[in-house]
Amino acid sequence: MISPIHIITLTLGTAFFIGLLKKLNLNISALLMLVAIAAAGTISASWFTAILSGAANAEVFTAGFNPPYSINLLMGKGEALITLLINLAGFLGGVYLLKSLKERGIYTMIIYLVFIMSLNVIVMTRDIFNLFVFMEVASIGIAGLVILDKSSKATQAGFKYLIATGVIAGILLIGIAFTYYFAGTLNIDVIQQASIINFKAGSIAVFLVIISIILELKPFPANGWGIDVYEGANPGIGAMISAASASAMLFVLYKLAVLVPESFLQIITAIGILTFVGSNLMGIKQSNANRLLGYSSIGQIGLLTAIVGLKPFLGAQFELIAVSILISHFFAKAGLFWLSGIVKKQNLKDWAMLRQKPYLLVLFGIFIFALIGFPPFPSFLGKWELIMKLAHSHHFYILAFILIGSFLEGIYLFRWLGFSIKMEDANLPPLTVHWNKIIPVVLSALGVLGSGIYFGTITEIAASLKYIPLLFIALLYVIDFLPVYVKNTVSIAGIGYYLYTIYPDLEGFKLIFGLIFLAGGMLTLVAGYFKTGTRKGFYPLVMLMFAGLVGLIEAHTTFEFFFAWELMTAGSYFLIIRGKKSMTHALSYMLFSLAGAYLILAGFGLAHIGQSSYALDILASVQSFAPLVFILLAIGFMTKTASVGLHIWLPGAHAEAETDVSPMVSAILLKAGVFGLILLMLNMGSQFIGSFNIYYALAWIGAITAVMGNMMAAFQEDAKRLLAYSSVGFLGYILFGLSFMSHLGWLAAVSLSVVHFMFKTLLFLAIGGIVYRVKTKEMYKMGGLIKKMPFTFISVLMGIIVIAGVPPLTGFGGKWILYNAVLEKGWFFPSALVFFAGIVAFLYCFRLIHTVFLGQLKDEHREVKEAPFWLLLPQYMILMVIMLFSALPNSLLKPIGAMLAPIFPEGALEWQGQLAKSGFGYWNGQVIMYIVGGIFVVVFAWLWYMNRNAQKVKQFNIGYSAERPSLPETTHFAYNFFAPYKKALGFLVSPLITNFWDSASEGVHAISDKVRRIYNGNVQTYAFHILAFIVVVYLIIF
Amino acid sequence: MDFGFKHILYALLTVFIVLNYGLILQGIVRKIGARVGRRYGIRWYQPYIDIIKNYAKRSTITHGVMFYIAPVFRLTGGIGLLLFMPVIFGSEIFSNFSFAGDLVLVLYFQFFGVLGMALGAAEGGHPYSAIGVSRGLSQVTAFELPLTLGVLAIAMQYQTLNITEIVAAQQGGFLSWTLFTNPFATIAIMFSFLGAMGRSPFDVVLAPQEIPIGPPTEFHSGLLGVLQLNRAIFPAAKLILFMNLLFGGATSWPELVVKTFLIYMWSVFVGTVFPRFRVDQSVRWFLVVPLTIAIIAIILIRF
Amino acid sequence: MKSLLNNIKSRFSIKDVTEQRSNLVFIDVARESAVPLITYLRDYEGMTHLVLLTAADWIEENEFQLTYLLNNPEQKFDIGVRVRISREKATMETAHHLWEQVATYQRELKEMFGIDFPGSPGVDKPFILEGWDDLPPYRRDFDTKKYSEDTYFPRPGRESNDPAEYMKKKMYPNEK
Amino acid sequence: MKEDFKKRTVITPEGKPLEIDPVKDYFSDARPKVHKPANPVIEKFANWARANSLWVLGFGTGCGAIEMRPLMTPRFDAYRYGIQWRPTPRQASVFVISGYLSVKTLKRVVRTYEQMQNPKFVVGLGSCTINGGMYWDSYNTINRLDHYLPVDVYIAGCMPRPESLLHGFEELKKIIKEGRGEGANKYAEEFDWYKANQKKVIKDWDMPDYNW
Amino acid sequence: MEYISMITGFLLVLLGLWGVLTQKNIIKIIIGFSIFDTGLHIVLVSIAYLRGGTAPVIDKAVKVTEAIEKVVDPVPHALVLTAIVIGLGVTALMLVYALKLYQNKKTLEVQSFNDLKW
Repeated sequence: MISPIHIITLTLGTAFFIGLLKKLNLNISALLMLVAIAAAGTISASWFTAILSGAANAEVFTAGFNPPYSINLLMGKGEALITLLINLAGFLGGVYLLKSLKERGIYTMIIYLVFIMSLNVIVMTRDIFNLFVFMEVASIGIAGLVILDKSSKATQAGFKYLIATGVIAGILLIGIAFTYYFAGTLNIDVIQQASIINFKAGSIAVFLVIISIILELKPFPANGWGIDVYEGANPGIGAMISAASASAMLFVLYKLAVLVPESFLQIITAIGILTFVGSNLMGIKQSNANRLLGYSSIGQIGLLTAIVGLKPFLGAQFELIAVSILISHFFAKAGLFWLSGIVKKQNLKDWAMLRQKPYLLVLFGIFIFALIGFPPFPSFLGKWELIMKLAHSHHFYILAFILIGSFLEGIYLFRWLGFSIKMEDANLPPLTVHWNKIIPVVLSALGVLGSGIYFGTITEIAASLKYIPLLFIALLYVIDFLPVYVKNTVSIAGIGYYLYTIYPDLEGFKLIFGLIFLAGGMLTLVAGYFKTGTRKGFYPLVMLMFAGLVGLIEAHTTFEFFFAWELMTAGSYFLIIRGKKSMTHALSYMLFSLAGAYLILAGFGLAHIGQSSYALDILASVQSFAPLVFILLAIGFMTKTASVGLHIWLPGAHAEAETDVSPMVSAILLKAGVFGLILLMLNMGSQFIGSFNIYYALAWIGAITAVMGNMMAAFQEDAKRLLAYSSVGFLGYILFGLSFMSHLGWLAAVSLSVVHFMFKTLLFLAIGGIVYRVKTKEMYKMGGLIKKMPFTFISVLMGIIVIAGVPPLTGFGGKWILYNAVLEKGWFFPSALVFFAGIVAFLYCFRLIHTVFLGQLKDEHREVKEAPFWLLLPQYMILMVIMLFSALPNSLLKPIGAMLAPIFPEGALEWQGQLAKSGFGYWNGQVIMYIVGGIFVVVFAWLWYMNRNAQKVKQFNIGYSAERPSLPETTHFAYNFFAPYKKALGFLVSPLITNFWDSASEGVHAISDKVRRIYNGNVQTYAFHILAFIVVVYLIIF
Repeated sequence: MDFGFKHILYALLTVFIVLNYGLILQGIVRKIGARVGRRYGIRWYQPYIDIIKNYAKRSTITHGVMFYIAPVFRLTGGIGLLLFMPVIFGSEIFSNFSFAGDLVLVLYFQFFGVLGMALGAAEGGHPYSAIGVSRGLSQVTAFELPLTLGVLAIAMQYQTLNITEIVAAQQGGFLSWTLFTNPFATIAIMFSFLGAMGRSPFDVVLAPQEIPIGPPTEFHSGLLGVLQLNRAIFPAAKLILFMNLLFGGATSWPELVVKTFLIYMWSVFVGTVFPRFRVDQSVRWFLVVPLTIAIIAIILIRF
Repeated sequence: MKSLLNNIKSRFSIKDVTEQRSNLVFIDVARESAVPLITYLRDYEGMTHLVLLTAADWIEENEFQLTYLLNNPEQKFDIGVRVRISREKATMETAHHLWEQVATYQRELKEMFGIDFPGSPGVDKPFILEGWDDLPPYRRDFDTKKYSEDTYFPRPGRESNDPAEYMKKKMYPNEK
Repeated sequence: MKEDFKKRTVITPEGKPLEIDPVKDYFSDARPKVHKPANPVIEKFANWARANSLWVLGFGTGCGAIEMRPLMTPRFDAYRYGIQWRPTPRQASVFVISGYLSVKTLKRVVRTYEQMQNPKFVVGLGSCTINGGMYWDSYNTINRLDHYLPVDVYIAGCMPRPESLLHGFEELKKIIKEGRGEGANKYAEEFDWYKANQKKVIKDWDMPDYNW
Repeated sequence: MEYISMITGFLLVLLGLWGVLTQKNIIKIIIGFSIFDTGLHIVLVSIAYLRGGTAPVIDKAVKVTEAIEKVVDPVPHALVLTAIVIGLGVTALMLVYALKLYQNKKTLEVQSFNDLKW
């Protein structure tokens, strides 16, 4: 084993050596530099693996004396890891900067080497003065590297950096001096034993040391200089500061944290949280990529600072949490800075350039998702554990602030991602990529992925996760170049096989929802055959979403559930953003999902208090705050069911999605929320706040959602938007039914879920087929298409009869059960709203079919063809099932009823053949079908006989007040179809909720804008911030 | 319930009686309207002649399949509504197919014909049809809310959704009618009834002068004849429904005739006196006055 | 009224003034000054309302006479501006920029008299005679009786009487 | 021809140009059919019904329309004879040409008449429909309605009083009951003659020959 | 007496900070920083001060056993040397920056260099 000292000797020696080479050969020098850093990294790596496998820590005594008489270095697990990271960053950064280093000459390489070396020393040293020295060396190194970039901005930033670190170093020096004065030593371990914090002067000395380290970590608000340097410096340098330098300083803080009392740790936590929330808040308003990355970096470091402060509460999981979040930040931030250097454009909107090289986009997405903490990245695990531990130790405020901060970070990161995927890129210059710039990015992406999977395997709770679906997704990525029909077949086969394997394990709700998710998924995928070409990137995302959905079904623990939930969110986000004009909708979908996920996370955290297991049924025995847990989880799930107030993401997202994606995200994805609610309600049962039944509130929410969704649907001009709002409304019914907590209520809710899946798939595919043919979604621009698309018409007709709940089709069953449930339960007023919503549904049903299929065919649609076969096929498969369920209602309702019987033994329906009896009424779907069919056929036959010779006429042959129409457009009554209704009741759908969220968003942006004004760009202000920060913290502590 | 051939005969009998009753009722009501206007008015059997005339038309045109089967939907809706109800209480013959479903079925089956008709009318391609449908549906949503609440109140009162049982509970003197046992629900439902009958002041749907009779504007000949049959059966079926719910049902045909005639007179009188509402006015009116009364009814039942 | 006429006279060359009534004056002007005159009347003399624009066929003089009848709604009097144009070259400046409805009158005149108003919107669209292909019917050289007889299948046996003669004969058969 | 009925080119959703000929594409150009009366017994019954259910199209073609309004009033009350007004040609059976008929209106009248369903009846009201009346020498009003539409009853007068109208309707009833109300079939049989007459006066014929 | 140097040092530190925070000219700011640095060094040295102490050389005058009471602490002296060197380096780099800044904008007013903000 090579001594850790050689990390220093190698790098320093090389630095001197290439200095000797002078300008002989830049290539050789550069090679030597990289080799030296690589060698240093190898040493760290070898120590890391050795210590992990049980070797002892290594100590190096530099002058042959034991400490405190000489400087000593320690190579422990942490040191090994951090130096490994630093050297890795150094190496990759070196590769990345290769060209500019060579341009700037040999001295730059020397500075670079010394910088890397100093960071290594900072990590390893146990001597605080030595620490000071190398911190200064690192500062000088950074300033030296920054100034080599000749731009004015870089110079300014470097100057600010120099002044600020100079002042901080001064403070540190005072602290070190007095620490030495009181403790008589400079060795950390000995100082710790000297316990100088027991008297005030000593603790002030330690305070000065620690606060300086914290200041080096750029705490909010004394961090303007840091942000400026991120913005001004070459992104390659920015990457080094953000990844390597910050990791080192963080480790220093961790190292020195042993010196301080617990009260001071709390302050550290507070500072960290403040930084996390504050800088993420300010990031929202940023439009400059590097500066944004700066805010994000500082935020992440703030979170890690807080984690260091929270160490006593995190127990054994501390390492996992800290390291996983650090590693995610390290790779992601370095990768993003490097990407920024490749893009060379500072405006976030210009990142649409990335689309020119799709793999860059993939890398970008990986980094963003790693930063936010999506699975399978390490930070996901870290965040989960962190929240669980925080909840366990009753740090609720911190928990809340961390989630808020993460959410704020999500806002700007996902907006940025959206820009890069969807922003107009017409006027952007072509993107050129050099091999040396791309390799580090690719490696860091692999690093973050690999470390995520590694963490997954070493962690106990994550061990049960199934990675087979993820492997399947990876396979799909590999075969992404193949044509659609191959991949489609593979996907369907994959889902089918998976369903086959898990089918025996499914029962009850899991069976029903499993079938909706998987069988439904296969069905909607069938429609995918109509696409031609390769449809790049589509199938892995679809499978990601389905993997998430099936994960929900299979989850046994809260962790597995959350993991699956996040997978599903990620997959569906990308599916949604693939649509046209979907940038803002995808963002709002993501933000609502993120907020929902965080609420779920918090809910699981609270539920976990006082329980050792993570199994899902701990929800049944929540020890404390049960109503709060319930509310958090319910709201979290309701973001997916798009209940009123949380629905604004849905219409746009569903309407703009691709033809066969709409049914997936509308008919299938929303059911994930329903499934979550069912799990929640099953486990937690009735919940009361005081004597108020939360379920009553849910019933009202469901009812209002239903009315509002349906009414909004009636006023839409866009067919897919109409369907999307109709989903909102229908999910309202389902929530309403669930809130009853009775047999009939749940029977209605579950059967409506199934029915909603069927007709919504049907309608979205049908409308999608039309949109595919006529290339518009505005209904008033269509009309008269029944003659051109009769098959589509039939499926839409059946679909709307089901929605409207008109007998004899199966939609009526749900209505009937709901009536009986209401009578049993007695919640009349919300029920009245629900029934009102049911009638309002007629409005949009009719509008949908009239304005699209009936009325006047437009000039340009005279030669439109029927929708593609592959879109019709799944529709007709569903139609057959609908007819079956309509004629034999007990084939659907009886199994559900049997499944509900153990849960709600009271009030079940009584079946006699196809006759259902409740306590109030009875209903025989089969007989109704026969009778209605019989009468219909008789009347029809008679009319047919009477008028068998009817003359077929064309569309303008109408009695038109002795005139005749000339244009289909002016004859088709379709635009603003329910104008009088809008006049009467339009105020009900005034966009209050949208306005609320808009103004909330504007408010956050305004605050963000206000807060960031403290960074006025003047170095003296920054210096003042630093001093004021010290004073304020001092006053708080002492 | 065994379903035999005789049920079909019984059903035909019911339809026949109600059809004739509906036609005569129509004639008489128009006659009354004329007498109010000091005219002699049509002959009471004029509706028969009109129907025969329409069937006797020799030519027909069609705008497409939906246009053609819309009247079928409409008539099926009317006949179905009638047959899903017990017409005469206690009579096996005239209970028809009420074993197939309860009050909820009847309430929702009303829309079967409405929706089918709307579709067919829309396929005619006439803008006035679509305007009429837009108005009609808007109005339906409005009066359906007090109606639903009133029906819920009644179902709660009698603890059943079975129409036969509801009627049974009202037997034994007129004081046990819902009219007296649950006056608020009755008032709310009777207001909704005005909307359901589509007479003035809620007849803007068919406004003959501005949108030539609205949805059916393109229908003619036999197609119109079918619609006219339905115009006889459907109001009669609705009258029977409201009679069953609110006025103790009927144990014999004469009783049915008297009761339904009087119920119909309610909408006739209101219609003769009040001018037409615009759609937004009627929507607001339904959601203010009858709805308030229906809410009172529910509160009284609940507490 | 007097001062108004004086004002006009001082500004425009006027052929003749006919005072029909105390509140109705006709002014004959040359073709060139007709539109400027009505513009002046509208903008400076409060004749804001165009009552009508009509034409008469003076076939003997081979001229059309156009009359712009203007009204002053404040002081309640009318002025008719009369202008003669040649029958052969029957064109006149359009006045639709003054009142939009003039275009309709001009459309009618185009159809009925064949007087063209270049630049008037829709002046060539059929006004009431859809697809007319004969002489403009209001021209006096158009023989409407002959046209009707040729076109509209006159019912044979129709007798035409002078009403006065007929009634006299019928009521007082004995008188001469 | 109105601008809207000229041929126009639109772009289909696929981006191909598509030529639309509105008159051809949007209007059926089938010829009318002759519907022979059915079995005499049934026809007698049907004629009785037709005679007693005269649905008059509410379309005031000329000044005579003003004389029809009193028929709805209590004084004359035509309803008692089974005469009712109907707002759409699809459902009406009697077309009253009330007075003079200008060429422009004739075009609309022809179209409306053709939109009515067989059997249908035409009543010419006032002298103008008979021989042109006081407009006999007008360049723009037709003189004999029966050259353009098959007329069942003429009611002379300028204007005829409502009583004469009622009398005219009674005559029409008689004609229908006797089975002579076959104007629609006559129109179909002599379609070419009628069309030639119509086209002679309607100069810009921009519609199909039969307006379904 | 032993505190005089320390107080002087702190005064210099404050003076230096005042300079850094208030001066508008970059050169003056750098001078302020130098004063600040110097103050720090004086403080550092003053820590080692021992009344009546002697140089930390163990010879005849100071026996090993009495060294603790007699000699001043040598470590801060060593530290201050390092600190001075580093301070020099930092100051030199600052001056380089000042030069570059001047080349960029032909001014040394610190307010003109706030292109990066918010």
